[in-house]
Amino acid sequence: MAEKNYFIDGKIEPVFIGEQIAGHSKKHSIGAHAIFLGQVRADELDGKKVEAIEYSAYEEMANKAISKIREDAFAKWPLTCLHIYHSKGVVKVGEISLFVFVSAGHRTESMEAMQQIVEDLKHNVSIWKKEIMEDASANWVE
Amino acid sequence: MAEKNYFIDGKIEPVFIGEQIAGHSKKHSIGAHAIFLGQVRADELDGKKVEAIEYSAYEEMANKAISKIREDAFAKWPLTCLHIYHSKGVVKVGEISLFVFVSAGHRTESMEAMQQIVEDLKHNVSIWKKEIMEDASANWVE
Amino acid sequence: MHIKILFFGSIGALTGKNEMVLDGVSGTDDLKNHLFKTWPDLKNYTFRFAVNQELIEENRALKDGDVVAIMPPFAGG
Amino acid sequence: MHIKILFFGSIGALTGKNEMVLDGVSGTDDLKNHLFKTWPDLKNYTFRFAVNQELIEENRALKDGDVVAIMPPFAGG
Repeated sequence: MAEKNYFIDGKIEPVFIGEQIAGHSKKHSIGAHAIFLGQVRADELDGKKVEAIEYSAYEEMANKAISKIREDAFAKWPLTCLHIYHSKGVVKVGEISLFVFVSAGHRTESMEAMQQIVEDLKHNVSIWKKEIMEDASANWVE
Repeated sequence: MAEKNYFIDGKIEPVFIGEQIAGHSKKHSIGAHAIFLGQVRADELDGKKVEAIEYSAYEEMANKAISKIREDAFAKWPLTCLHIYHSKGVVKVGEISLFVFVSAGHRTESMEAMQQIVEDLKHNVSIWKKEIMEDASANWVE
Repeated sequence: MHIKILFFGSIGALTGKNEMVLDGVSGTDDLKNHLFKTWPDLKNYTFRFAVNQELIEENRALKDGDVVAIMPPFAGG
Repeated sequence: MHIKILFFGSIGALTGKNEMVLDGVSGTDDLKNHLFKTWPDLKNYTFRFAVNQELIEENRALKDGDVVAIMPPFAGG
């Protein structure tokens, strides 16, 4: 059975996010969207700035874990839709690497679910990130 | 002193939301965006469906209240940016009437701030809404 | 003495007007009685007063040029 | 008996490979000792095993065809 794929090669485009939002205008039971976006931050380390993050994953296991996170969220909150996209490969500073899009009838459940989902994505999914510094050296984030 | 205006005539366009996100790619201290969107829901009342909501406001007072909500949020959380847009006039079912856009270095503060801001916007701002039903009758939401 | 009265939301729909100017109301309690006399149905509405854009809880004396808003519960979002 | 070993994140950088096949490891404790012998620096790393994509906490016996992933702490987002 083919597992659903939540990974996008490289950055997630703001235009894509706008299109995803527009795509939900036909769902008339939705009253609230909660969206979380992870953006690559120019942290400083030993006087050097981060220029990009390279994401790698155990993709098959990660996709299963994300499907589980979705199932758990639908079981816990009355959600209408839940879409998750995560970058793999190189994403530069200022670009977006994570897009969590929760839609529900009402605001409370959309925001509560989003917080839980973002925490779960951070801790329970087999993804790793390597900061690529301005001098091309690398730093694994753990 | 001219108060900042947070109102947009009619619906908030998904393309505008995408543009606002893209506009933050130059801010390299941002690691997290939390976005809340209110979408007009086709609630049913006495067997009739909502077709649109007409928003009205005591605009001068509402703009001051929203500025206060922004100041309070910046005082409470280390936010990078905070943008709020609210519709006035008629917004149809499936269209977006509220756009709250919180950006911060880290995820926790962006999401905590967003929840508080959305609650404050619901309760502390002089905005009213009238549901326009499919038979053109009206229902004030209170 | 001129007091400007603003009506919002469902109350604007009840009174059929967005604003009016009143003379000779000494405070917000006095104004409330005046409004109840003109629109008896207003007694069935939940509302608050804002005087010069400040929400008030108790009676507030009014002076020339004050702006009083009659506001049903807020419903933003 | 063939066990497929997958290396991820910083551990892939340490071993210089993404995967390898091992013979004759009876379980994950045995595998750990084998890996420590080959890459002594691995002792300084925090990692967990997943056997056939299931995270394990204690020693797990391995059989032909099993896939074992050596995984540093996750860092999604």
